[in-house]
Amino acid sequence: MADPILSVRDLHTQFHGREGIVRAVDGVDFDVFEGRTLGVVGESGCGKSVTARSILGIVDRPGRVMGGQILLRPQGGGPPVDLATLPQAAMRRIRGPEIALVFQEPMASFSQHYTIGNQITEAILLHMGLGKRAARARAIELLDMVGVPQPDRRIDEYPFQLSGGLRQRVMIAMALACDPRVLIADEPTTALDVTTQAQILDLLRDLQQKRGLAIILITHDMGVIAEMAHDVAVMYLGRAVETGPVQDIFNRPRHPYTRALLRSIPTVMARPRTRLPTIEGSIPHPFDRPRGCAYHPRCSEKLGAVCETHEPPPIDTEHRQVRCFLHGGIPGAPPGTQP
Amino acid sequence: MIAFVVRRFLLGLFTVWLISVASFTIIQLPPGDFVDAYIAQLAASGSPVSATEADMLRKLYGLGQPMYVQYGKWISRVVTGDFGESMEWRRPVTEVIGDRIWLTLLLSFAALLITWGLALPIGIYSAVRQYSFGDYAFTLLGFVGIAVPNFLLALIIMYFSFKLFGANVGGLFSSEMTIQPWSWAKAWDLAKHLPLPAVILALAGTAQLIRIMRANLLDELRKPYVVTARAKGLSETRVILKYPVRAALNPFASNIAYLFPFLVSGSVIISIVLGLPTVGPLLVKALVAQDMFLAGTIVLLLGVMTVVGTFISDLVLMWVDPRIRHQMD
Amino acid sequence: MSTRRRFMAAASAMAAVSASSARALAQAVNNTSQFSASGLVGTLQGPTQSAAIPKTFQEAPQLAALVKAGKLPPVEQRLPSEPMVLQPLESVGRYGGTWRRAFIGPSDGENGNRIMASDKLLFWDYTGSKIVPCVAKAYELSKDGKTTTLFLRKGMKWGDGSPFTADDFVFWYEDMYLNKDIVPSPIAEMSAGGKQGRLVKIDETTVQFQFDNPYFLFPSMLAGDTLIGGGQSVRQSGGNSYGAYAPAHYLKQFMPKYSSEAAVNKLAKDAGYATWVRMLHVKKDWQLNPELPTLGPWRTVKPINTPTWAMERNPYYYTVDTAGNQLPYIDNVVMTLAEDIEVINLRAMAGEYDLQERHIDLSKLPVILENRDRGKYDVHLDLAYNGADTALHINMGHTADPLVGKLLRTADFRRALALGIDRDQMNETFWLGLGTPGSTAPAEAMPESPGPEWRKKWSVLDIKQANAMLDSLGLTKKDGDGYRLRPDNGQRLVIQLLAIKAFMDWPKHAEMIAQHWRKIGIYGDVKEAERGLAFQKIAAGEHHMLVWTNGGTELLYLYPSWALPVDVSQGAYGLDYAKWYASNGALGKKPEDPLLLEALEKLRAAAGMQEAERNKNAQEIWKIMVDQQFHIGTVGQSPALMGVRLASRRLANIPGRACIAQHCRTPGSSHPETWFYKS
Amino acid sequence: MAAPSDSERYAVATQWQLTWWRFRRHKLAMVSLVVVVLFYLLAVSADFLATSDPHETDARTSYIAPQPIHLFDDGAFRPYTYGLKGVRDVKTFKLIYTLDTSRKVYVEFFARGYRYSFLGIETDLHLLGLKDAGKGDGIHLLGTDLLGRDLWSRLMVATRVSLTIGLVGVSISLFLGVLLGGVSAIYGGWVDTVIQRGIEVVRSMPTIPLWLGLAAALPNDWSVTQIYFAITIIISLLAWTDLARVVRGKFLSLREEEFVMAAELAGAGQTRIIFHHMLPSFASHIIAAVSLALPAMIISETSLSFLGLGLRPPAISWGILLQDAQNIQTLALAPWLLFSAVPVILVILAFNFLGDGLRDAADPYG
Repeated sequence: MADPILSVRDLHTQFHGREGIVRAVDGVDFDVFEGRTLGVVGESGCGKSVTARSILGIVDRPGRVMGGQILLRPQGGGPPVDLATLPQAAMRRIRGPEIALVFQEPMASFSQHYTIGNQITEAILLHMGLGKRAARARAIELLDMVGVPQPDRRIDEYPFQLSGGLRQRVMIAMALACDPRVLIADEPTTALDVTTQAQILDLLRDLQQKRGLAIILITHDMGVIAEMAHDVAVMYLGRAVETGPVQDIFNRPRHPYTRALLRSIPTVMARPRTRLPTIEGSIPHPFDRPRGCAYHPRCSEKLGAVCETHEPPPIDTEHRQVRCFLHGGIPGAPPGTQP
Repeated sequence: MIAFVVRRFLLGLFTVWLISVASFTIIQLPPGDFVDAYIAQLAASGSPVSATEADMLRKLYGLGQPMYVQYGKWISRVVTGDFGESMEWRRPVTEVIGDRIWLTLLLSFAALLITWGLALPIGIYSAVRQYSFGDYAFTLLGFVGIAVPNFLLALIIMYFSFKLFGANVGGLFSSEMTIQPWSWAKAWDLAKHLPLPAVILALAGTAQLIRIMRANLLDELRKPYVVTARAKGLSETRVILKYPVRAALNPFASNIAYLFPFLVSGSVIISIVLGLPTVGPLLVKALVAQDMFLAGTIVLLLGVMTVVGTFISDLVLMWVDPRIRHQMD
Repeated sequence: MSTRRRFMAAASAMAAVSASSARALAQAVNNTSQFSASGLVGTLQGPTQSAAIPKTFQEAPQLAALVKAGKLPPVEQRLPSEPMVLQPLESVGRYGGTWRRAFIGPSDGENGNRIMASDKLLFWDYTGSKIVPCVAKAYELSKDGKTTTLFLRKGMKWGDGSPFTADDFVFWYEDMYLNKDIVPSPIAEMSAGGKQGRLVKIDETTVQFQFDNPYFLFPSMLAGDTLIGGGQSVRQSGGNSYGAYAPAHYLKQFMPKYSSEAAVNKLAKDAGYATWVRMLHVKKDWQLNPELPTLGPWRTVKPINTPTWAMERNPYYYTVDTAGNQLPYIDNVVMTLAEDIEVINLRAMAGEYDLQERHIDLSKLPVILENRDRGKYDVHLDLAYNGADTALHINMGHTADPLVGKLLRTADFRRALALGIDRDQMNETFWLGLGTPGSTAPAEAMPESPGPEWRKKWSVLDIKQANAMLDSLGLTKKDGDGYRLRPDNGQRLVIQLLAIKAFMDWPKHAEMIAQHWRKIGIYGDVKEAERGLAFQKIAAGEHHMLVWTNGGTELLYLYPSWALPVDVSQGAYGLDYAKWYASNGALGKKPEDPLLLEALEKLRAAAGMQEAERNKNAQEIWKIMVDQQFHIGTVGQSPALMGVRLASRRLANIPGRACIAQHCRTPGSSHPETWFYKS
Repeated sequence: MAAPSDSERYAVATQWQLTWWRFRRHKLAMVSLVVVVLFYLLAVSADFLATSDPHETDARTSYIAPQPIHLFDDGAFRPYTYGLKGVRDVKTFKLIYTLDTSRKVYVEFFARGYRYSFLGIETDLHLLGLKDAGKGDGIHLLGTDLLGRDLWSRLMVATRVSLTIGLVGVSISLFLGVLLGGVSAIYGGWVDTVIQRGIEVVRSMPTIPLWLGLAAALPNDWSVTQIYFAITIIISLLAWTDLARVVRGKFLSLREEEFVMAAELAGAGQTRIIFHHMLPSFASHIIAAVSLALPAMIISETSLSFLGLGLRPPAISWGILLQDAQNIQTLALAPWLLFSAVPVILVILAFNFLGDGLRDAADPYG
């Protein structure tokens, strides 16, 4: 398979608050490929969104990317650029044209004080060096593309005048304004009702086919993953505990947490935003993350002492990676031995 | 949108009406009807009033009839611009007030502009640079601004200017100019005298607005649309000025609606301390001398001024917040 | 006989007056009060009248221009054939300049009236002790004292150029004074022995006041600041209609007699006045009506009820200097409205006024002196002759509260209150320790002074005696705070001190007095009120006592208002008593207090006495008043009222010390029209 | 990804504990709290702290500059001041005071002074006094005014008056605020609309002219106390709107809260719900609002009295003290009288910080 457009290596993002340090992202690795969708899944507060923001270098204070690499393969080939170390000015040229973001809660993600046209063209004017009129034309075109009816009229309306579904479409149009190569969709559908969800997902898939977009789809909804993703990264407490192609993950989940998640795929009729109830216990507080394997207090297949004392190292097999002593890595034991 | 304006306007009218009632009450407050007072005053100054004359005056003002009738007579004369005669000045009230009302308005408005001019940038600064030295400095300054009542500030400034220049800071014109009719020279003279009192007047309001602006902006900065904007690759300044600041403006604007009455009130007091030729000193003198038509009229005019100010700032608010503008679409 | 000789006659008739009181005043000046040490009290001086009429006359440049333009008759025709000739204090001056001055609002009319004082029929010289001609070039008092004849200046003109003649007197007397709509009740000044006199025209330039009884006092009355002698500016402004003459040719149009009641009322309606009387009150008021013809050195161009009260020279003013220059030297007087005393004093210290003696606050003197060079002004202190700048005028006619009324009518109660005041402390605090503490009696130097021993009578702090007297009045019970209780209802006895913040900060003075009275168990309740309201209260007789000056009483007969209940426009001692006196018993209420009655009778009798006898009589009255404490004196003979004079160093002919007294019309008797700007 | 502030400890804490814990984090607010408490203590013990009768006038002590107290007399702690001699300079007319260093006047603690009643007890005990003081001697920590009254002592009494006016006034507008705000929230509909418009109307009136108008109409033969209460009422008449808004807002938000619904389901009467469930739960907000309203009150009283339309002498309040300072001779000869401004500023600052602290503590996200 071709080189990834974007590969994240051992990413660390931390928040230094009055109460102490929160390791929101604590050593995440994954690759994103052209024309493919990477699904990042996990319970809320596991660091999904922070990962996304880290990639774009827009983590709010007091958060900072503390370590790791975010390697972006430039358009014309050549050695990959590490976004983690890129200066702000250069980073601004990445946001929009290279990597774009689609957000949850489209209502909140728009300013209510400007027309959607204004908010879309802004990026175009900034990055694509088009004139006002041309930019407007393109904006209308985009709106049309994402399936906004009467785009030439809608363009002068304000976000609060649109329905939720339309808003999300406009959001996507805005993200695509400068032909990004990577689109990060952070819970793009959680705020929407089921039917609209479906429409938006179709739209994304459709766009991906048309433009060979690489999509990072962040969600807590295994259903959405199943529908959309080619590859999956399962995150728990700031770590990717398991990564791999979607079928493998679904058919042969290796990490107990993944299994737990799969057991809890909500039915299509389920209300959005429902927590994943069937995993016993709740996510521990970020300050006191458990020693050893962070998941052990909730783990149904715990091996015993080792899980509580040692952190399981990444174990690679074929295209997959998992962090769990069930699959080896127990200190002292010969590699590869199955208990 | 139209509906919004209309509703505001009607509310304004209602307020004006209430204020007119308040003013009328104030006129009625002193014991005995004011013709008695009028007669007593003239008697005291050695000019007696004959019974027939007193009756004429009573009829003229509908005294002895029920209050609402008197109010009716009064208000109907007021709307025709006849506010009655000032006992002390022996002239129509309107003439006595003359320029003063405009000077009051001017002073308050100047203060309003200063308040905006200062509060906006400072508020943004201390929100964006939260907990920075500058932030703390301005916050402290703001609190002092709130804590020092403006008449006190005026007093202190008067003291220092006396110590330093030995001259009076009072007045809005230099003594030669007071006599002159309006001219560019006089306007310029006024422009030179205006800033000091205006700043004194503005300080308290500024302090409050800075706090409001800061708080609002801090909220707005946390909103997702800021992230969206950043994700577009806009420069930080652009992001902040275009989005959160714009959003923070509207509570700001709506607050101004209450700032204006506050300033008008303030102008009354500092005018008295600094001896400015606004309606302030006139009002206090009139009240002390129970020159009730004058006093009532001033209260009424100030009230109306504030209502108009409030109405205007409502329109401003509407302009900055499209949601209100499109409410009715 | 020629006018000239007649004037001599008149003067000789005056000899008695001048001689004694001039001597007296000389002493007053030499009497080195503690103020003198400061070197700010100069010698009494001012312009004098000269009998020699210059051959030629000159006028101000701008008037000369008007004459050239044919808009104004030449100066010779504007002046009377015998103008008043003033010998300026230092030198003949130069024309030009604007006199910048402050006033505090429409209630401050006196501020201008006093500058216009030379529209009085007779006046006083700069010493305030010698009657001199003014509008009238001479007068003659008949041997029997029953008639006083005034000789007017031939060819004298009103400010609008129309002739000023005996008819203007007749007009005032018949159409104004005798018109009940305008002057409802006759005035005491016009009556002798309780009978009203008459004003009669002899010829164009001669008028005669005729009385049925001797009225030797009448010339002094004409010269004094009295309802009859005050002059047009003061007596026909502020709604008054007194004085002795009025511009007939101008005022006739507003009087029913010359058209019809309906006509003038219509006129009034159209002009926005309730009645024709209201309109007349405004039209004849020089402060309000720039059109009104007047006689004084200046005339109003912007009325008093505007932020600036402005005046310009009167081209027909009847006075010249010894070189024949028509006065005044100064072109304009501009008074700017100042919101309050503080502002006035600040501006004065900043040198924004050229001459200001009114509203200057004695307690600021140290600061005023510090700023002399900065403001480029000199400071003169003019000492007054009256006994008390701050006096408690007791309302002996009080009835609203029977018990309080009874006490106020009890001599020992008044005396006790007087003994309970620490005058030295007041003097130290409010007069910078430089006033003269004591009773209300005039300066010892004054011809009417009862003598030095009366300064201290009942007027030194003596708490023991005061308490004893109050106890003996049965006010023995006291409450927890040591205040005496009313015998009738056991409540705390409260004596109200009505105080006005006018020339001095009287409310503060009252506050201090109230504090002193704590020691004699009297609760003094200070009631501050604005002037107009206070005088309404007084007119209604609600007050217990009023805190006010007794200025003017140094010449008792000319201004008894602040000594005895005689003034119907102001009932400080009981309005009913005043009505009774003024109406010669027809109206009002006869005082019960025999001594008050005696004092009033003596006052009335004075009209028929010759001067020497009159002064003796006055001394008797003072003895009664001080012994009875009708008014309680505190501190006086100070510059506190209009006596702190700030004069720009650019001004010339400014006296080192001026007479400040009601009858001197300060600064009137120093004739401001002779002041001028050096450059 | 803000750090959540509800750990186990918080989870079990009551509303009040929570508020208190959050409040303690505000250093400034804590300091302010102390300041305010101190000031009120001071107000209570005003007479005790006064060094001389605040009404006693004495010409010999007119315009004395603040006098230091020397603590140590040749080594030993024995506070004393020097006697003063005042002489009027005949040239400048200034009253010049010279220290009479030959004469030490010793300060004694718990000295006997003027009589006053403290909580009903008649006493003449004062913190500071002078041992065998001659006439005109006195402790003048802050100097004296024109009438020779001791500024420190007057300031003590003034503090009591002004602070209590603030309190009384606030309680009145609090009553109005809670009543109208509550009513408007509970009944909603047209009642709500009317009250809300009413509030807007009141807020868009220029308060000071109205105050002046009303205050000026108080008959001037009223006693000091009558005036005092009248003024308080006048001031609070226009000051209740903010409180009403706070209360209404809270009511509305609380109605949705589970525990209120629970109570309703449990069949509790409306009044019970309001007084047992709702009011307590936002009392902290009200307190915050009150402490923010107090300074406004105090400034109002001060302004009115300053203009001579509020309290009148012999009453003593901050406004009256400042009014005494509003003239040239004071500014030039006795600037220390301006010190009366300091407590005003302090108290207002303290109340503002306090209010802010409380508000943040009451709802950290509001």
